[in-house]
Amino acid sequence: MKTIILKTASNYLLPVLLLFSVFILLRGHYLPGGGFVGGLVAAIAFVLDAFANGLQNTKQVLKIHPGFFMPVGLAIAFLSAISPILFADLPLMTGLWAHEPVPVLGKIGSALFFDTGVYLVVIGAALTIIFTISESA
Amino acid sequence: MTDVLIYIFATLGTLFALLAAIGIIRMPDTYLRISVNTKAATLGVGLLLGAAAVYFYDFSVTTRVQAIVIFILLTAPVGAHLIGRTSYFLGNKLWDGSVIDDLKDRYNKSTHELKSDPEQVEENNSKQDSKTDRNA
Amino acid sequence: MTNHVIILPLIVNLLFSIILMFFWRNINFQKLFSVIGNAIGLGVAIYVFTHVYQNGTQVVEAGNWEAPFGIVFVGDMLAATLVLLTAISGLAVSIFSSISVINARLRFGYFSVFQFLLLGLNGAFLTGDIFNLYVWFEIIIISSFVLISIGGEKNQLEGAVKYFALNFFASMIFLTALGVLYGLAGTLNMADLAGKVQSIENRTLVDVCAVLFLVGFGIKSAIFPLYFWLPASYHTPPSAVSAIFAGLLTKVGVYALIRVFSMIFEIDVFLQNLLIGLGILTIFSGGIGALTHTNIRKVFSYLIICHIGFMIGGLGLFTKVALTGVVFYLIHDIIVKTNLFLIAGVIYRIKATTNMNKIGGLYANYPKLSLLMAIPLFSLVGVPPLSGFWPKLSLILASFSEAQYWYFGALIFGSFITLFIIARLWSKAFWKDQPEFKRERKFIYFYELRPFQKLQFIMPIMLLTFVSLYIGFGANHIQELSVRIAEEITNKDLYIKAVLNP
Amino acid sequence: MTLNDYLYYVILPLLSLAEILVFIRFIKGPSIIDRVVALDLLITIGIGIIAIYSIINNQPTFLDIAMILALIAFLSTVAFSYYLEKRNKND
Amino acid sequence: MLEAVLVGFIFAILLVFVGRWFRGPIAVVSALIPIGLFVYFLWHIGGISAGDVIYESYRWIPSFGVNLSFKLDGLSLLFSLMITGVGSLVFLYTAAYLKGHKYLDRFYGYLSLFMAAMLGLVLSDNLISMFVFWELTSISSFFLIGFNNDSKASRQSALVALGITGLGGLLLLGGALLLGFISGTYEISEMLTQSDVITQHPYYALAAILMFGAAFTKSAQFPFHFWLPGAMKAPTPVSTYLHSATMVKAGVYLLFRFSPVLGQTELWHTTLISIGAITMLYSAIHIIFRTDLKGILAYSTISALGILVFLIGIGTEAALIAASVFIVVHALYKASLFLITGIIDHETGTRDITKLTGLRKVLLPVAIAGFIAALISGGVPPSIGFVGKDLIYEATLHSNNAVLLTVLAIATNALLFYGGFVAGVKPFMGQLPKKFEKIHLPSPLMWLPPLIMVTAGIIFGIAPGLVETTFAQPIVNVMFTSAEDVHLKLWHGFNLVLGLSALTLAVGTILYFLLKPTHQKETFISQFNFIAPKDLTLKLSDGFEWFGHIWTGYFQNGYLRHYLSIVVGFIILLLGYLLLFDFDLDIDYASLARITVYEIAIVLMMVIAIIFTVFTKSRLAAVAAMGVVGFAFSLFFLFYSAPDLAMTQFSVDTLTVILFVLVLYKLPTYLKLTNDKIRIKHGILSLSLGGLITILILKVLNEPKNTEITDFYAENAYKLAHGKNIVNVILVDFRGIDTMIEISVLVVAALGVFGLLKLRLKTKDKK
Amino acid sequence: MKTQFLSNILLMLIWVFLTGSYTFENFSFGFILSFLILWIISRKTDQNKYYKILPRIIGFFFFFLWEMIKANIQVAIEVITPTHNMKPGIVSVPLDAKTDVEITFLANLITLTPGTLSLDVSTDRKVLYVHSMYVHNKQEFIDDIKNGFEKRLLAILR
Amino acid sequence: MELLLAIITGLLYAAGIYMIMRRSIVKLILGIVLLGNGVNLLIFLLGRITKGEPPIISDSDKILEGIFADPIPQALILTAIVISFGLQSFAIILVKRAYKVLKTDDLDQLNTTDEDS
Ligand code: NA
Ligand code: NA
Repeated sequence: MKTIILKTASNYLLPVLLLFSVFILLRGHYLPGGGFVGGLVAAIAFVLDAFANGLQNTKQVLKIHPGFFMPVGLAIAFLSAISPILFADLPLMTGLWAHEPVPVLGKIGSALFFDTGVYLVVIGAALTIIFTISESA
Repeated sequence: MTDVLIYIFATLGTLFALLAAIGIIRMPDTYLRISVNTKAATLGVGLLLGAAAVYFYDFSVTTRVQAIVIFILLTAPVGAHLIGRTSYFLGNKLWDGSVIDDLKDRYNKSTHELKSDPEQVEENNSKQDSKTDRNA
Repeated sequence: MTNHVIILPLIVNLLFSIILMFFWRNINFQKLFSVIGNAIGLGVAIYVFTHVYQNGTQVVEAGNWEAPFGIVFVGDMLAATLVLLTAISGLAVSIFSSISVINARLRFGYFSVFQFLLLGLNGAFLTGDIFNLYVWFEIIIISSFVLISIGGEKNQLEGAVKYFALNFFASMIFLTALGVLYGLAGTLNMADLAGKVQSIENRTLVDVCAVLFLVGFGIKSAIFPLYFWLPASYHTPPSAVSAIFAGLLTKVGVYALIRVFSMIFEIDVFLQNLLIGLGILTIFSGGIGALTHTNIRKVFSYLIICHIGFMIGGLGLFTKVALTGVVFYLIHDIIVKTNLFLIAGVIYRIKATTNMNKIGGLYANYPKLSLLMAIPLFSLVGVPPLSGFWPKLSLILASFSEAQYWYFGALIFGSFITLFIIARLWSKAFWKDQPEFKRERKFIYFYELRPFQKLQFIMPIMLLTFVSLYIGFGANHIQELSVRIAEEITNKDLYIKAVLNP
Repeated sequence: MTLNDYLYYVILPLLSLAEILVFIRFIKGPSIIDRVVALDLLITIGIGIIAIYSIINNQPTFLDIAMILALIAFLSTVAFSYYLEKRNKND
Repeated sequence: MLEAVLVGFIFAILLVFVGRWFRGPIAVVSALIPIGLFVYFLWHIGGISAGDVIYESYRWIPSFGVNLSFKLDGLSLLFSLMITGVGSLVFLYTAAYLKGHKYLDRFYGYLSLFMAAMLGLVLSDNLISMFVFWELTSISSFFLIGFNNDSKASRQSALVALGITGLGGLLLLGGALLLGFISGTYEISEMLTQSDVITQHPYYALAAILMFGAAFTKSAQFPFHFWLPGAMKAPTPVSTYLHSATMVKAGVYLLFRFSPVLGQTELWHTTLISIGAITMLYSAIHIIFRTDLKGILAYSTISALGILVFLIGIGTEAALIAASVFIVVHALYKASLFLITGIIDHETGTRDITKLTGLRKVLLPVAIAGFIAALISGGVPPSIGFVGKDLIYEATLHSNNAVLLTVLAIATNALLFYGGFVAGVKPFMGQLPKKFEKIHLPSPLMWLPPLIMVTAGIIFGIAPGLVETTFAQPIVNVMFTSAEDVHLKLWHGFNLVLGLSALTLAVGTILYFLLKPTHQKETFISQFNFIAPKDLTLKLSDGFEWFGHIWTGYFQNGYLRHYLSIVVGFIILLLGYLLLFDFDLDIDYASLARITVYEIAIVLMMVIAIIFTVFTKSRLAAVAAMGVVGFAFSLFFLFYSAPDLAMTQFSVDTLTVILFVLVLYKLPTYLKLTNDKIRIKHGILSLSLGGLITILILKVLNEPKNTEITDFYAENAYKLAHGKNIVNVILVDFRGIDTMIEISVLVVAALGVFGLLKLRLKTKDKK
Repeated sequence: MKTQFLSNILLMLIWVFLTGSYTFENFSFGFILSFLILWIISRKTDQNKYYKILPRIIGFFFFFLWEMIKANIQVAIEVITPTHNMKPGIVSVPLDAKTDVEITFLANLITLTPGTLSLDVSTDRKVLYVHSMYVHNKQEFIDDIKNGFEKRLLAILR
Repeated sequence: MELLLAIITGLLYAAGIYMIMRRSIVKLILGIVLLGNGVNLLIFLLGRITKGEPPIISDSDKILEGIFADPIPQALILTAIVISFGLQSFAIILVKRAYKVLKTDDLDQLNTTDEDS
């Protein structure tokens, strides 16, 4: 859509929404949120940008094909799921927790990595779906 | 003291929300409906959120409320603008009582370019009929 | 030392699906790694099978949460066997895919999705949690949606729409059943459910729940009157895809029915009559469907339905003998049905059509290949001592011992019609002279392939045929295995004990 | 009447009434634009309802949902506009 | 014995790989296998007639109780000798008959496969392994009948034959399993000891009927006989071997074998006698109307099989002796006649009996063989045929219904006499037509085998003691625990039996001279085809196929909504039955009906939005209404303590709306509407299901709920899993696997979308 | 550079507000996170001046609040009273605002004020089309906007 | 409220099924979405609903006590929502593609694969 109002607004909304999405991701373990909603918000941010600036622009912003987020995210989730087997001889998916709480994030553990994987996969999948449709529309 | 503030915020907010609701029911054309709802609702919701901020009286809640209000202030007018211009493309007529329509014939119907003065407009637009949602 | 063995197949599948995604566009790499992945998968599956065979039911508590609080994976003999069969079919189809599926399709993640499909199957077999089973089912159906529709032209898409609509509906029914079950019992662990469902007083609601599961899984396993999606779609995708569908997709439904009706619900008179009645109608409907079609793949599709009826009826009988037959039939059917669709694929490659009225002379032109194909065809029929024969013994015996004459009649009917249909197929496609033949342009015929490519077509068929022959001639091993599985199915305390008191 | 009662028995019903009114516009249309506008307003007032609800239940967490609503409700409007404009242009 | 059975299989399998070598003249070497086996079985005659029974058993599938157990007793020895003996001659004959045929190797492969299966069948003492071999004979017969597979008629006949015998096989399977179920063993010799248990068991009748079904189909008894004339499409060696001498006798063998187990009951006698009688007479009469030599032989074979069944049905010792001798008699003359027919066909190119005359002038040794065969067939002394016929009359005369049965037997025998002479004598008599003058005698490989067989027939006739000691006595020993000694003689002196024999010869001779095979007769009888079992069966099968089309067409009619309505209807049926059958909705409505104003608003919005979605004619409005539904859902989730759900529902809904919007404008508006009738039907269906779901929910809500797991999570989410949002802790920890797979689902969906939209196949080359 | 730095700080603050945790670590984390996001989405944007604007912003805020309340009452009366006394119409308002940001801010503020709605900006950015409920006099209406919102806004943004 | 929600759930099932049985592919998709919502609501209801007590442990506590909503159905529905989203997006695209290739949105025209060929 050729409207500078939307375009300008979206330039500000994009970083804000992305920031918000990370916020939602990180707090998920303690308050409503988590990787899935976070990922959706991030995806929506890019979709908004695509509406305003055109798909090509958004793709340039992303630098890599959104589809690439999927294997990366999946790999992260997969690794955090099997790391207990590899490193601790514990069953699949067992939570591994750092002893000392980390600033900002609180107590850090494999669950967070797992959720990050979810976050990336959701971004990748949602964007792949929507971008593909827009391109072929 | 805080309770009084909450009463006031909540009541005013609700009244503005109701105002927006009545407005969207009563206003005679699409543009007026958009116009009414954008502000009354924004103000109303802002006040209601304010009530929550006062109630919880907690910094993190207050900042969150601020964030929400800023989001709404940012997105509501942009949305109104978008849907308003789209309404014009679709050919939704202005209310009969409207006094002026400077936009008339200034959109190029195929490219959606918008001219700033009437001379630039190509004449072929005039023959195109207005369109409503054909699905309706 | 924690024992992770039974989840290894899942790890291998997921690992390779991720690897294959990373090498998105490199087709040769994908072909190679898909085959390697499936070969490793087979190795792992054999390991899992022998491990369970020697050490009994294995349990892994994911997240180290004691059952019933987390998700458990349970490798009993049934699961381990099905994992093994999945790996065998998976390897065969993967080799077959690498030659028969055109590169354009492979370029869009075919192999990765294929791995996801296998992942879903293995997960469904191994999980001990009913909601988790739903999730595995979903990865199976989404993968199957993708495989059935990708690169779709006209009839493939038509088929895909119906396949989608009905399978989606099945998922919804499954979820509904899950909701009811959770609402009644408050738990999702199957072993835990076994006890808790028993103590529910309102048996009507338990029956309703059972019926919902029956419908949900029934659609997926294509029983009457829920099978319509199958003949509408199975003949439309590439043969490699139909092959894995035919071999495993409906069977996972049967597996789920077995699991649910052995662990969670007791088969009461109502359910028994229902299951047997549906089994009979399924046999009948599938049989006459096959009789009235001439497209080979379609005939095979209806035969899938027909033979599902055998298993459903046997499940309804729910005696140890009947279940032995069901399990044996399941083992046989997975291998043979996969093989049949691969064969249909080769026939298509030879003749550019699978309509048996339009082809002929296969036996004259490809005698050895024809004989190779004859083995699975007649295994399907159950010509003794080939694999399809043995399970019928148990099923028929069980029908006598339970005095289910209609089911006995249906077994005879189903076997007979299968015999007739396969004989007719043989007569038309293999014996008859080739009717006038118009060469398709731009179609690479089988004889034009390089020897190695031909081998890639034939190898998987040989592999599966070899397994079929083993099932037939080594029936004793399979029978003993089936007996052991039937034992485990009917004596659910073993399972419950393994899961809840490790 | 306590604050909670006031919010519960006066404010929430009024906001609900507002929602109903907006919904009537949604049903009436007539143009799709009116429906989109109504949907947007429904959600906006919904944010207000959430704010009041979080006070009543003393659950600040609920405001997070208000935040999500505020952020992405807008996108539906954008999408509809995009669609309507594009369709109109292509004809 | 296992080796004896296996050798044929092994040879058949070898031929698949080294078949090339066996297409030339060397093929005749194959005959060494049956000859060797024949010698092997001859070797055992001594022991067996002395009363030995050789038994071998190998565990095969012990878990089923299936063993490869073999028993060589009088009965199996007789059949084994027949199988290998006739087999040897047929193998030799084939080498000449199909000389130079490009698939000669395959033919030998099938033949050996058949021979091995047949041997296995008669030697098996385990009923299941016997069934295995039984089926293999059907399959090899299928391949042999369809050997000339470029001919449509051949393929058709093969299919019909397999259909009938296959069905019989399945009945045998049922019978076998039922007998095993009753007796607890599949070993036939063990079943023998439980004859009483079996015959008095409530399942006896079913078991017997199943066994009858198997025997009657295999041995071409009326009304299943029609596959056999069709099977004559096979090359002549096949007709000789399978369809006259051996395979068709498998049914008879089965009845023989099981008469000590199942016999001696009213059901047994009545069924076998009546079916046997009908068959023997019905097909004997048919002989008159045939002009194709093979057709004549086929019907006379059926008739002979009828006689055998009939005799077994009578079941006296005399009858069984008669049957066992008649088996040999029949094998000798019928196999010879088939081979002779093959020679005639091979040399003249026709089998039309009306065109064949005077061939003795060019095929003298064949004519001699034919003549002797006719004598044996007609029961003319001193052939063994005479002995056989005497024994038959002996048996009928001492049965319950002596007069009737004897009359039937005489009529049949007279007609068989006629048939034998028409086939064995008529082609050689009279004038030799010009076109046949150039015919030469074929290789001795072809005319020696029939000559050998008929010679044997004469030798046995002259010295019936040979028959007596080698198998008649041993068979009787098998059948009866306290058997009397058997004494076979060519000459019994002047008695009633001799008179009946003479009568038979006389009538037969008169028939031969009176009735000439003509095409008119054949045309005449074909008028009645429509009531013949064959046509009736084919009509039935056509009717079934028609019904199949109707059935399949109804259920699989291509309309998705039809499929869905059946599925939904099915669910309604089941749920309705369960939920409404005992209609007690004792639901605590009061506790379920508490409601507040704002909830009413949401509910109202939801309901109207749902209805609006369904009925609006604008797709965009429908999508927007779904947006409303989604929003109402979010609010609802929020009110009911599910903030995570509210967030997710709302985000997902927004994305879904975007997706819809992006896709919709490429799609057309709703135009086509189903008619009102269908809409109302679907409306009722959907509302019924919806109603049932509502009832179900209310009923479940009335039940108590177990909160063990929930309590565990509430207790341990923070302590053990270090999270405070329990929903999230469940998602990433307690039930993290679910989430892992759930994101995989998303990935696959995205891959699918990508592929679906980006992949465009250009060529036809797509599979 | 400057713009980006400012945006970065701004985002960091938003982060801190969002999380509600005012520790050094959280500031640093917010900074790094914002830096990353800005880096990821970096695109050539117009440079803006972010300093010396605070006082003007505050002034502007109160001005806007006043306008808003005034107009809301007007609209409220219009909505609630049974008759329609309004004279709506679409007016083209010539723009002094030039940059994207200026135009966007102006348009949004106009929209947020009750009774008026920015419909669109001409493609050449010379004119803003505004729908208003009360167009008693076109020129007066234009002047109100130009002297009120636009002037004050540009003072802040330039 | 449960009573009303049970009725709404039934209505969602009915509406979803009715829509899936229409001829237009677009309605098929709408039906799928409605049905999905109905199922989620069913699970939610059957897990028993609790007002205003989300299953979140408060800052000061270590365990969740008293009345609280059952988190399990919520987690299940969340998973189901995500999966449905995947399936629905795929379905939407499938429909689009089917329309493009088959040149019809009429499901009644999609019946050739059930003919013998
Ligand atoms: Na999640
Ligand atoms: Na864990």
